[in-house]
Amino acid sequence: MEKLLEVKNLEVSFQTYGGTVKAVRGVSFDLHKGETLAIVGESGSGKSVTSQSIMKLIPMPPGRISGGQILLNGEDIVPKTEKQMEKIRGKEISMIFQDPMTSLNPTMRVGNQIMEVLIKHQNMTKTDGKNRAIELLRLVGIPMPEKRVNQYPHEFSGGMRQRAMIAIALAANPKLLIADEPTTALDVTIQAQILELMKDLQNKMDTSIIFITHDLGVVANVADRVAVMYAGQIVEMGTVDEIFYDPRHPYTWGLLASMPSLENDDKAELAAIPGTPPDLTNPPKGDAFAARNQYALAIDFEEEPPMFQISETHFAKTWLLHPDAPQVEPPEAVKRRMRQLSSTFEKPVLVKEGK
Amino acid sequence: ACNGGGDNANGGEKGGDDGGKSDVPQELRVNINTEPPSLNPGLAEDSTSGTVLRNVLEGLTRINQDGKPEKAMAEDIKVSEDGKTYTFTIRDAKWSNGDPVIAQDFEYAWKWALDPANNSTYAYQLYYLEGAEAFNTGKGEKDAVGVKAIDEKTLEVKLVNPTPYFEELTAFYTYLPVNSKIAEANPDWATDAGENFTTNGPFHLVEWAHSDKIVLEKSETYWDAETVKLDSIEMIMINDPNTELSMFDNGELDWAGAPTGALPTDAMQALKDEGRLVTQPIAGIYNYKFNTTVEPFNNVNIRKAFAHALNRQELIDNILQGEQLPAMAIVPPSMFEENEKGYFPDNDVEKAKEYLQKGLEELGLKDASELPAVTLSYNTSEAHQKIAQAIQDMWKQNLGVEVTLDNAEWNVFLDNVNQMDYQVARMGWLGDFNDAINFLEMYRDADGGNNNTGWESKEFQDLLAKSATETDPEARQQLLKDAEAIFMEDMPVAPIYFYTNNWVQAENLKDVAVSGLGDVQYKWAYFE
Amino acid sequence: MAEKLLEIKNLKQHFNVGRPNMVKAVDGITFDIYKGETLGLVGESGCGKSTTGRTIIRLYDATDGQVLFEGEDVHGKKSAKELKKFNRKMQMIFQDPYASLNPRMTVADIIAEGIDIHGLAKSKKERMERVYELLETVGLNKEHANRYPHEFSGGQRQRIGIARALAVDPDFIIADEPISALDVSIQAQVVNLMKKLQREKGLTYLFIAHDLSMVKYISDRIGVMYFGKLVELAPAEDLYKNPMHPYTQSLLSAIPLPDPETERSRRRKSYDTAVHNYADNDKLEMREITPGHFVYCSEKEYNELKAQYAK
Amino acid sequence: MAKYIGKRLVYMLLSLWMIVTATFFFMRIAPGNPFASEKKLPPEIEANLNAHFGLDKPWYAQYWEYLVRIVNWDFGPSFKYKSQTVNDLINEGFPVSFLLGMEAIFIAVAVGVLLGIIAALKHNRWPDYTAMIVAVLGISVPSFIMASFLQYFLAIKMGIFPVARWESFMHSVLPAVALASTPMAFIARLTRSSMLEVLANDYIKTAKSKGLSRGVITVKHTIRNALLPVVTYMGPLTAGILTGSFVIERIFGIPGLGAHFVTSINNRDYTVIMGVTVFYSILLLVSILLVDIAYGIIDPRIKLAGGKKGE
Amino acid sequence: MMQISKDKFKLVGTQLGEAEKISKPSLSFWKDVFIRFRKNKLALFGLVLLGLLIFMAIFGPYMTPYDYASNDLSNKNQPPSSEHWFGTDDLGRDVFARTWEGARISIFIGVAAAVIDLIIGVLWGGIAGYKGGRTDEGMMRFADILYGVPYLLLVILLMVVLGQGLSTMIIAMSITGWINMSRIVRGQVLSLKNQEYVLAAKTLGANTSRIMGKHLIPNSMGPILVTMTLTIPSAIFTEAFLSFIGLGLTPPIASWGTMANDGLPAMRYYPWRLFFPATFICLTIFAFNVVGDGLRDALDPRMRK
Ligand SMILES: Nc1ncnc2c1ncn2[C@@H]1O[C@H](COP(=O)(O)OP(=O)(O)OP(=O)(O)O)[C@@H](O)[C@H]1O
Ligand SMILES: Nc1ncnc2c1ncn2[C@@H]1O[C@H](COP(=O)(O)OP(=O)(O)OP(=O)(O)O)[C@@H](O)[C@H]1O
Ligand SMILES: [Mg+2]
Ligand SMILES: [Mg+2]
Repeated sequence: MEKLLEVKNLEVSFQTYGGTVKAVRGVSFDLHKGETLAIVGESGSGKSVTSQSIMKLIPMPPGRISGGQILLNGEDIVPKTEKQMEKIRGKEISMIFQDPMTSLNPTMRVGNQIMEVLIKHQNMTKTDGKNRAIELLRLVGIPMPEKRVNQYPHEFSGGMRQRAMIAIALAANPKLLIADEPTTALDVTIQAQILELMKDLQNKMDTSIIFITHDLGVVANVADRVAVMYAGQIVEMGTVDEIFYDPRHPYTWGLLASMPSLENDDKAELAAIPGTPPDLTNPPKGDAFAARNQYALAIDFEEEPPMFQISETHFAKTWLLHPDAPQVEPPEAVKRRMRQLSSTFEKPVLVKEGK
Repeated sequence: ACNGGGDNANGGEKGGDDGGKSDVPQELRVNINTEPPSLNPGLAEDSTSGTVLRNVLEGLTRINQDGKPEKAMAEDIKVSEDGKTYTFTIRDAKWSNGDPVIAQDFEYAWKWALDPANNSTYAYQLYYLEGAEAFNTGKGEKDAVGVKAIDEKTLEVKLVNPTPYFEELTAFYTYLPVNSKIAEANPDWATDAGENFTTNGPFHLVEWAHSDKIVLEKSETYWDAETVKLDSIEMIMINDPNTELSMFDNGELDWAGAPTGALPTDAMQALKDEGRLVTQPIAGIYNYKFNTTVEPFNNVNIRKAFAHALNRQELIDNILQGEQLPAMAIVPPSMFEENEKGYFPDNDVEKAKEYLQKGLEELGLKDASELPAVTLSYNTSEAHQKIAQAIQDMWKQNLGVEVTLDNAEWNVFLDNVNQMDYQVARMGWLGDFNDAINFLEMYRDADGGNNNTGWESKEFQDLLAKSATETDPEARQQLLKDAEAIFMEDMPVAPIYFYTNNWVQAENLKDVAVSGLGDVQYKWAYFE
Repeated sequence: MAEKLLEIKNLKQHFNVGRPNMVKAVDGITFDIYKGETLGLVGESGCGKSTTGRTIIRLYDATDGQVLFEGEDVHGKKSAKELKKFNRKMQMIFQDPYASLNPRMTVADIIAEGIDIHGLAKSKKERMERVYELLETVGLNKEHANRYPHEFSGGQRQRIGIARALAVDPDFIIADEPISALDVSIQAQVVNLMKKLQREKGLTYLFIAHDLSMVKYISDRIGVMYFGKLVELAPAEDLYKNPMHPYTQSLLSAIPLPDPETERSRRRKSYDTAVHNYADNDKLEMREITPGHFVYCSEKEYNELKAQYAK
Repeated sequence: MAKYIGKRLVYMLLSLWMIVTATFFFMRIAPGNPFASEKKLPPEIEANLNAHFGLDKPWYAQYWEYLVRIVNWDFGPSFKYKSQTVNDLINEGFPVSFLLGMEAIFIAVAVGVLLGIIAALKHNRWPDYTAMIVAVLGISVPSFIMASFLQYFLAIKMGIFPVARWESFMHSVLPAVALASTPMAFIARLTRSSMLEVLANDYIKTAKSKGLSRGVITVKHTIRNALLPVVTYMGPLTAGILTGSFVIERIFGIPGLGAHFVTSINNRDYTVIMGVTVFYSILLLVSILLVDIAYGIIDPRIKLAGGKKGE
Repeated sequence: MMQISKDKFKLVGTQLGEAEKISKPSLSFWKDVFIRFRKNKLALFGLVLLGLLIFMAIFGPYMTPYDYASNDLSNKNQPPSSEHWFGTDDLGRDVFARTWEGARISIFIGVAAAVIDLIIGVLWGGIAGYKGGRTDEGMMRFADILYGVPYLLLVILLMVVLGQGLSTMIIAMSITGWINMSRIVRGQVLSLKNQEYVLAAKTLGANTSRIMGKHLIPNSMGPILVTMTLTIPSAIFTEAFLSFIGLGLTPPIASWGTMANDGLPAMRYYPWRLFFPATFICLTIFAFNVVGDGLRDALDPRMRK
């Protein structure tokens, strides 16, 4: 499969009153055509910053891409100017934001907000644009689109607004769609509709999707591959099955264990990850997760773990995979879902030295 | 007319410099400060309206360039033995619409002004006529008023007393005629320029843009049109002295300053240094009235102390800067020549202290600090305020008296003064006609309308009464002088200075006549 | 069953009454809450869950109906003193940990607000001691007392909100989506804390959420709301195993599970009010199908359901 | 909408009536009278005058008379300007003040908004600082000083503009600029802060992600939303500016309405006071209403009927 | 692969003490405000400037042998010199002495008017916004009405009732001055009153005054401060205007406004009479503005990063 996007060693920081926030600290991943990559991780782990960097949408200043490359179709977009980016945004890559309530301009008709993209990137006339906007609204499943194009966002329900956002994002047939927590603000029934809609559209148009969320249920539903982020780094990456059935990083374990199971009547205490995420202004020495990690090793507090490869597609960044590390039992809830996957290497292979 | 505070003028548009001699455009641009409240002579009550009226209408007489009344609409004037009956013969003159000017026009105008129904506030200017006051105050008949058109050419006027200055009075704007035919048909004839506004004076009223400007043009129907050289006069209304002077400097006005406008005091020194300032005394006085009914000013010596402790010349040189005359009398020197010196020397601090001492003793006080608190009241105006501050300082330095200033808005001020709710208050007085009685009469009765001091003197009243019936001008003059002496002895008022008019004018502008009363006439004016 | 703490009878809350944009946010719901239990309330966004909670605690004046707390009508006329007493017994935890803490107050002042209002501390020292104690109860420490809310993470903030509610020693707490705005790993912290507090203090909860899996975990019974109406009410297990109302079924089918295989094979059911085919004269009300399991339905549906689940 | 405006109109009439009533009584309590002058009138004449202008009637009769006059839109004669009625005064003065005011408003809004936008777009860089220094200067230099400065430097020294008077467009430039300087500064500050707020909104990011250029984003997405506070400020400002400014009119010799607001009170010219007050109040109330309507047009979320922001 | 000693691979588990810690030290509120304020260079400059101006207002009049009120007519309109640092005015009074005497009055009037506007405006707007409905409607209509009644008439009546003086002046200033503040506060309160933290206080049984005082007003501080800094110049100029039309302070009291008013016509001849008061008005207002902006940011704990 063809590689559409390759992010290499991306580093992004923000200059603030309190010092430099190192929001993304060396993130690398790639994305194939037609593939969905889910990025999970808790609040503040750098998911949005990573994805917005791909469109160069982080505010500069205070933000800065301080290192790395972002190759779109083999071309690095980091050095591109704003003017050049305007041709990429909306056309090559487009984005759906988390909050449908605030991501649409409240004083502009929905139709016009869709047409803007068409007029800009497809050189459509106003009437053509409008017809296409109606078509797009129909495509994303909004009833009576002829009437709805002329309405304002506040006249739409949350789900409809998010659909309108999707219509905007799809308007120019982008090759890459970044969805930054597109369903977090919606309730489950609508969330399910939106997810189905996105998958549908992906099948039709062969778009690649980066899907950001912290809801593992959603990940299981949409993703081909999953990247787990913590404190500005990718700590584990693999196919959905690898992440859900053979997770290796203790943070991934924590995530999986903290979800109650519907099937199960077990009312035992949830396996919460204690504590709070680290302050990225001065990230802790060693493994950023160490302090909250019940499986922390002494070395975690001193040395940043290197990346280990567990299979062709599965990577994890934890000292626990080191040959010298003790064998640990994952939490009960995780153990229950573990299964042997065929592709796994015999032994984890070290791919990159920790710093 | 009264004088509230500083005023100013405005200007026209063109910055015409004079070129040749004869083809100089004869277009005058002056500032008249404000909208004239009324251009109906019967209703006019202020100098702005007067300025316009004097140049568009002509009375029986006109004050000439030497300040003397000369015959105007009247071709001939006969006075009876007892000085109480005047017979005017009207000359052949035309209104601007072609109607002849007739005696009835005067009779109509005067009776109209006196008619209580018309609410003229200046009708009292006509009270010299027999039966006028009675008619005006609703106690008499219209027909009993002593003015009568015997025929179209003859106007007979009967007066209450022999009035030596009556001829001059007939030049005053309340005595101006109106075209009776038009006025009868259109009661609102004077509210706008137009065909109803017929004039018999040197100029026509061609445009009246309210609050903006008035445009006059030379009248071809005027009997003495030959004399009139100006083609037009643009009178603009700008109420800011700085703007007025700036426009003058910019060539947008031909005249800045009095009598129609005002000059900024801060510019006076510079204008004087440049030799551009023109100064002319006028019959008017600026004084501080004492409330003689309250402590400590019920004591004559205290009043005198306050009046003597003023350095008027310093005030004039440094604050007013308009070459005003220090006033140590109440009647302007234009009427009583010897009043240039006055009844006491200016800035006589020694004498002031003596008076103060005496006064304190009479009041049973040890020193000035025991005097009741003294407040000096004046109405809002930059000039009044400066003078008050300077005088406050003088009283403090010379008498050791601490005086508080009380500045009030005009209406409130008048209210306070009229209700005798003050101690010392600023008041100005400008003569309406050239006679000393103008400046004395108001102090006749303690409760008279314009006295406000609470002062009254039997002797003073008697002298004034005698002067009213005295037909010999010399003897009458003496009676009035004696009255003034009595007044000055009691000093219910501290005179400060006699007014002057100050202005700058275009170099080539000639023969604008400013009378001793501060009235301006453009009949003879021209650009050379 | 245990004794009733709260009885809600035909509660109605309509907004903008008499205007064209009138909203029947809560339209006649009836249920009881027992002492010491957790009642979960689920339903899609905008169905009136928060309004129900807020009306119970008297933030809104009910349009109609009754709320009885320990037998006393909450909405009846009350003196200031009685109101205060009531305010101490019933408390609320809010959805948005960012919006529910005054950004200009220190944590100590936020937590002590209830103590100050009700005069529960006799001295400054006692007040602070109480604050420290509460901070410890919710897993924070003394040091945090003088800080501002923005210095805390979402989970910590939510714990501060819980401490504030606990400060007045309430019997009953309404938790309005206390975890929806938190991310997964933090959600568990808060839920664990709430369970712990319930065990220790015998609290009763009304737990509002739209995420069924968490609600099921924490609740003893669950009510499902749809458009201002309560459509199903049942013990948590029972509801999950035997969802009877088609809307509940649709809701359950939409919950994504963290398991790729089930996800790949899941079929979502959609809910269309038309399936009921109600006739005009159908009397719709809550009917008990199996013991403790109520469904909002017509007579006809009742019989059908009854037949289906009678086994 | 029509109903809303109707309701507002009723309120306006009510407000107007109260303004008229208050003004009437304040005017009559204030010391002084319209006929006061240094040379006192004979009492008979004064009585005559009072009778002529109806001032001898009892207060309720006069008050009623004023109300009737206002309803008939005939304010009667001016006490001082005997050749003009109050209606004349307003009819002649207002067009001048209106033109000048519109010019000033145009300058204030155009320059103010522009400065605000530049400052916001170049936040914390030199254009921002420059624009804000200009704004602070505009706030700290009062219009009378500004007017004199402009007059002195641009008219007298450089001769670019005429010194004063109201004749051509060139004549209107200086007074309009002087009049505009303070509101311009206010608007610049307002625009800047609301622009910054709007720029931080998510939908600006959305617009960027569409690949729109900066100019398009500013024009189509930012300004309109940033203008709301400016519009609010415009309400009272418009009424104030359109009815003229005493100081500016005096300095530039402009025959506008503004002078009457001050001189009528100094002259105790009762009919003029009443006339200009009614006129001003109507303008004020109408512009407040227009602002509210404009609000609804700019921001479709605001429902006029409720006046409440959506979400 | 780098060699790491085996004992480093010992399982140690969570170190929670670390995790819950907040790295920034805890500071008292005002100290914290001060630190944030200090970071804002422009605001700091404004504060220093304001300090200087106030210092001069207090001590300036004593730095020269001349008294602000004594005339010396023979020395009128002197340009600045070593004798008279700022020159003299048209009554020969020392402009330096008058400038600082005027500073006292103008700064006092500005600040006093701002404070009164603040109190009335916040209460009025706060109550209107919080109570809403008819109360709100009525209170706001009242403000409209006050706006409509001729201001000068109100001032004249006030002068008649209370007599001239500084306190009357300040009351005259506040008579309509608070309206603007109340509009701003009302708007803020409207948008804040449904915030969850306000609801939380309500469920705890907080009464109206507590909700206003602890929650609504502190959180409206930003716009309130900005409005306040804009009130100061308008108060200074209103004083000048009222003095100009004779409703203000009685001379020889000096204020910057009246000095500028007096100096204005002299601009072409004796520019120092305008220059000094006008410059100090500008500087003061500039200082208040930047300090106000700085304070707004500093008072907001959220700005602490
Ligand atoms: N404009 C900015 N200025 C300063 N810091 C920023 C800025 N934007 C993001 N950050 C910081 O970067 C870090 C990563 O933020 P990011 O928004 O990418 O998190 P996230 O993973 O998307 O979290 P969430 O799930 O809450 O959306 C955070 O610590 C955040 O505080
Ligand atoms: N103060 C109010 N005025 C008018 N309508 C309101 C008000 N509060 C809520 N509503 C409306 O009442 C309905 C129910 O709202 P509510 O907040 O109770 O829903 P919810 O179930 O809590 O939703 P969510 O899951 O989004 O919190 C919604 O349609 C909402 O728009
Ligand atoms: Mg994010
Ligand atoms: Mg809710």
